[in-house]
Amino acid sequence: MTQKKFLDNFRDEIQKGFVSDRISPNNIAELQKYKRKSEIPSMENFYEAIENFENKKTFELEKPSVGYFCNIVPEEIILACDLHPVRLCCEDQVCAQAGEEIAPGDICCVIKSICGKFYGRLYENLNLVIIPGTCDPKTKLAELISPLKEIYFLDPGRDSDYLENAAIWESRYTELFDFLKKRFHKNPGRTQLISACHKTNKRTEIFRKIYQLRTDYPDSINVFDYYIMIYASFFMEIELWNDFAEKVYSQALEKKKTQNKPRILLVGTPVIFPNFKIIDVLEQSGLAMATDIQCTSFGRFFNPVEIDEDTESGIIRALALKNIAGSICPCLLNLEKMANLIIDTVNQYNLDGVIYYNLRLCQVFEIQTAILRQILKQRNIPFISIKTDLGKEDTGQLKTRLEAFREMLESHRK
Amino acid sequence: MNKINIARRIFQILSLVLLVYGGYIFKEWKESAETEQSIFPSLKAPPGSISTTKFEKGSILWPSGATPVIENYPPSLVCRFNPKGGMFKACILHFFSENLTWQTQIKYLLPYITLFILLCFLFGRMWCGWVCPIGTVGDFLTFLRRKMNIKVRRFPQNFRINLSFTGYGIMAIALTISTIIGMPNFARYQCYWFLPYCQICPARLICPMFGLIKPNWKDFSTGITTTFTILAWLVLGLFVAAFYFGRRVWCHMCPVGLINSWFNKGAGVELHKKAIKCIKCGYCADACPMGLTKMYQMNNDGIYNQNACIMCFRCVEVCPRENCLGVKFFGKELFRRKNDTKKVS
Amino acid sequence: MKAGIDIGSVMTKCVIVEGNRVIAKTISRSGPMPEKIAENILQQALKNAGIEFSQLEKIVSTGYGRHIFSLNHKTVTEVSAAAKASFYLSGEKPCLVIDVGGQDTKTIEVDRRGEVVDFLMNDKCAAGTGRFLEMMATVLETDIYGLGKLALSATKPVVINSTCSVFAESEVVSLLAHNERKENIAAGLLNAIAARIATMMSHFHKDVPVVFCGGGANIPGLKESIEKISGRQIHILENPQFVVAFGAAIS
Amino acid sequence: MKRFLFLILFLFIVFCYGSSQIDIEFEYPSISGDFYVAGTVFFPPSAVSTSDNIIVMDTETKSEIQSKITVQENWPDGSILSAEIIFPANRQKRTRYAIFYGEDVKRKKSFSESAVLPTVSFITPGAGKTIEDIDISVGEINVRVDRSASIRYWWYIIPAFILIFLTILRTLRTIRTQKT
Repeated sequence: MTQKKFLDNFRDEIQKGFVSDRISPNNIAELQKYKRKSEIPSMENFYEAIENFENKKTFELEKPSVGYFCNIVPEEIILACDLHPVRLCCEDQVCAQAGEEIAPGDICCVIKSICGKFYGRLYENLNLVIIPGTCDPKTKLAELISPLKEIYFLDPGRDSDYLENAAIWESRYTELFDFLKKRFHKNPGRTQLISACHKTNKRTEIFRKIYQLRTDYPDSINVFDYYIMIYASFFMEIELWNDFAEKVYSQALEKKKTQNKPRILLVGTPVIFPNFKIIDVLEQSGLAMATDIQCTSFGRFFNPVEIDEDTESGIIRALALKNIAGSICPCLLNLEKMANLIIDTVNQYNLDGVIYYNLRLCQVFEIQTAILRQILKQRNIPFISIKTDLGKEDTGQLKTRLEAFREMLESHRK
Repeated sequence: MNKINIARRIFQILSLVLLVYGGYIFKEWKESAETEQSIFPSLKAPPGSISTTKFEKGSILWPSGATPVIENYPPSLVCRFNPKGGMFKACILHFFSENLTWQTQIKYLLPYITLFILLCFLFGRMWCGWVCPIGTVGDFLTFLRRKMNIKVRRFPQNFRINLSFTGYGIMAIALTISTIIGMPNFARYQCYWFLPYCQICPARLICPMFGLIKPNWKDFSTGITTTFTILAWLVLGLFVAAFYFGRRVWCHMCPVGLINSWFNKGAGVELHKKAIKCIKCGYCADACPMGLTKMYQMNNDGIYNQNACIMCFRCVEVCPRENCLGVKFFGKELFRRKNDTKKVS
Repeated sequence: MKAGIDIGSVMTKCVIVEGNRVIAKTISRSGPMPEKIAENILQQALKNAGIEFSQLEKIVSTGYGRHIFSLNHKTVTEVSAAAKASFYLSGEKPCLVIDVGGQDTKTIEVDRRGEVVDFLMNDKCAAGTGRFLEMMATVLETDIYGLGKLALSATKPVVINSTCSVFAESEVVSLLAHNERKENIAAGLLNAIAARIATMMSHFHKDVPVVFCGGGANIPGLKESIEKISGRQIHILENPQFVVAFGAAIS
Repeated sequence: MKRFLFLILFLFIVFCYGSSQIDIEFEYPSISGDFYVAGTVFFPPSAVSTSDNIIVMDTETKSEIQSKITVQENWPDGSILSAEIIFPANRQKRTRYAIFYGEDVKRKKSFSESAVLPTVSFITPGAGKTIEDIDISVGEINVRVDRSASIRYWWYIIPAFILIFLTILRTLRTIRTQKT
């Protein structure tokens, strides 16, 4: 789909209408809290990078920056065009409240935070925003923020079947590639694409190491550090991230120690930096998050780009396979495969239970809960579903539930 | 990362050298072995047979300037047009065609057939993916195309599999002609119709070049030879196009591969899938050079050997899920897809 | 002798047991200083039982305030405590426990070893809990037990769609304005809650006995409503309000 | 795996078994020095097409002995029925001789009787006791001929069919797993 013209005629009206013009979410204090818990010295790099980002220093780069949401947007194509990809997904209470003005009501809080950030003029330095049509709120989001920014709308469809759609994906991605070339006057080719894929494959390799280490020794890199690393990858330069992560891994190897907490699998909506409520509670109630199946971490990093045909179209197709066919988003992955993935992960790493984390109003996740509960119950896999939002009022209740879950798992172990 | 693929390429090149230049390497060994008794009977045309007497230098079948192939000793005769080489009995279609024309008694063919069945039983169609020199040439063409950044043409699986009917048709016609001209009343046609498939096979024009010999590329002496020469050029064009624009499209209609493929489902080498691991990412279907999608489509555990599979194990290699796909040899696991990181101990 | 203290959101309960026999139990409303209230109630229970503080071998706290209480030796969650007590009180058989408390409603499945297999709890909002009924009772100008009594004499229960306290309140007010009988409204409210509990029950095994505990079990008519909607026999444990505290004491 | 190792072993045995060999027996004369050994040997039909396909071997040193072979009779298809074989021997070098024949042997050493030497005639004890004989009526004369040479290639039918049978079984199994 080529670039749509969204709401261009009403640009002035929309820009004038909103009062909360500049918001300043301040998460530095929160960041310091997690930094104090960190035991790995190299993690400082990541905390520093996030601090800089929160102070809006990162965008002052020589390269133009392109914002994007979701795994569906191929990061490698942006990298190949010598641009700086910035993943914009955020879960910020302050921004979400500001975003209520644009997107009121029972809407996905991620969309609200994004609206808040855009209308709060936090993303002024972005040159272009690529928005995929993965889920309904994202489709509409493209229109909502179109008066403020240049938008590219990428719609690969919602069918993840390879046979039917591979050609469509390939053509969508090629269109995006051509658009970026024209828009930024760059002329990348096959070699640039390959080197971009090598960069992300390197990241995959490091992530797999960390992932494996955490499944065996969840305390080697604590859960906050883990998610901080993932959050940092949203906006950091990829080579830099790779270097830092490699250092963190080598330091974490020395820290590994066996511990007796129940090891659990966290499935569901992504955990993104300011909203660490769930993992906070998890840590406090004595559970160890060994593995996760979330789009920002597992879904984004786990599959490498397998270049078989190393022609330009072949690489673009490989990217489509990695990002769309291999996606774990419930919009694309069917429930059966999701259940298989959970059961398989639990069996492979010998985990004790599954927490199905559901950020409120993400319907596609919520709608599967009862069926998944039934399936996993038949297989004797302890399962608990947590539905919550960005607010912190229900911390006590969550804690009761997770503690009860822990007690249950401990009694199972005996 | 691509260990299997690299191993396969090395194996392909080694077998190309062995099959094409093996005659030079093992010449002395063969000559010293001549006096000894062989477990394989010699299969020569009966003395006085037209098919041997007519085909001297410069006839339609021999590449110009070539000496006759080294025969007799198994396993040899990779290709009729490969003048200096050949240590391994390879082209089963040539073998059948020739002996049908000679009307060689079946008992003398049995050792050769048994050897062929044994190899097929053990390895299935691995011949095509790992050894076949023509396939190697085709893969080289694919390599060139990739370097030139030309987009691959993807044919749907059904089209590819239906191509095999063409192969079966050619095979049936070729073997029938070979049988008919072997009959005494039709013996005078032998000099034109001898080995009809070999006369249009792309190897006719490709293989002599390995021996640095000019192939017999223009034989317009009679109507029949003209027809065959033109057909040979057309088939060569088809072959090059099939490998240059698609991947291994030719292999779907190669008659030798088709005979091999009968043993594929019962072969010792088995491709396995653990369905619970699969997240339907489509990597395996995309990487398959034969364009097969069964591995991707199936939703239950099992053995997924297919007739058209050339056992290149590319699917096993690209699968991102640990332990999802694997290769077994008579139930014993050869290898499985492993994650790139080792388990930290 | 062991003491179990259940610091809930509405009521704070204390039970002292000797072996498995209850020798004293006290209850008080929770307030702004939960620790103080808990201490008071423990002292009172000790006085009732006629024993000294030093005679207690173990103090186990549970409920929302379990971490606030500093005299305890151990904390357990309400879920485990309720499961333990119900398992003991229902004759050591597998059972399904319904616990309607002040701020949450739980259904807990207990297996034949007395361990929790699975449990469900209401989410963040107070829909379908004791608190909800309390608020509705205020609208109907009675208390929570009065609400139950009203419901028993209902002729034609109204249908109330929402269990969200805010929306239900306005619905009740508008029903009152339309001169609907209070009895029918009360029965409608109980049915709304019972339907929610029945949905939670449907996620578990269908062939185990159901026991009912927590403060909600004291509401007359709630049990019957759940029985009617779910079609299953429900047994109310004796002293339902103290079941969780008892469970804490014996765990 | 075991069964396939066994199969390969079996094939190996089959390959090694039964060469077209005729053992020769004769008595050494009491004279010293060289002498000739002569005799007539019968061959199965279609086994030997020219006299070059017959050799005499010293079975102890495994070397070919120079020999002179004269074809005496032919089969209807042109192959040799009987041939007279003469080769030199020496009393000092006592050894055992055998005749090998077939399309896959080729005679290299031939000789002509240049010296006049005593001649001893040999007998072929193994060839007389054939497993399978056929009778061919040539007028009123019955000729008894060994056919055992051609039978050895038929042995290959056993492994071939076993392999085909196993392939079919395994194919059926594969198809079954793919269906369910």
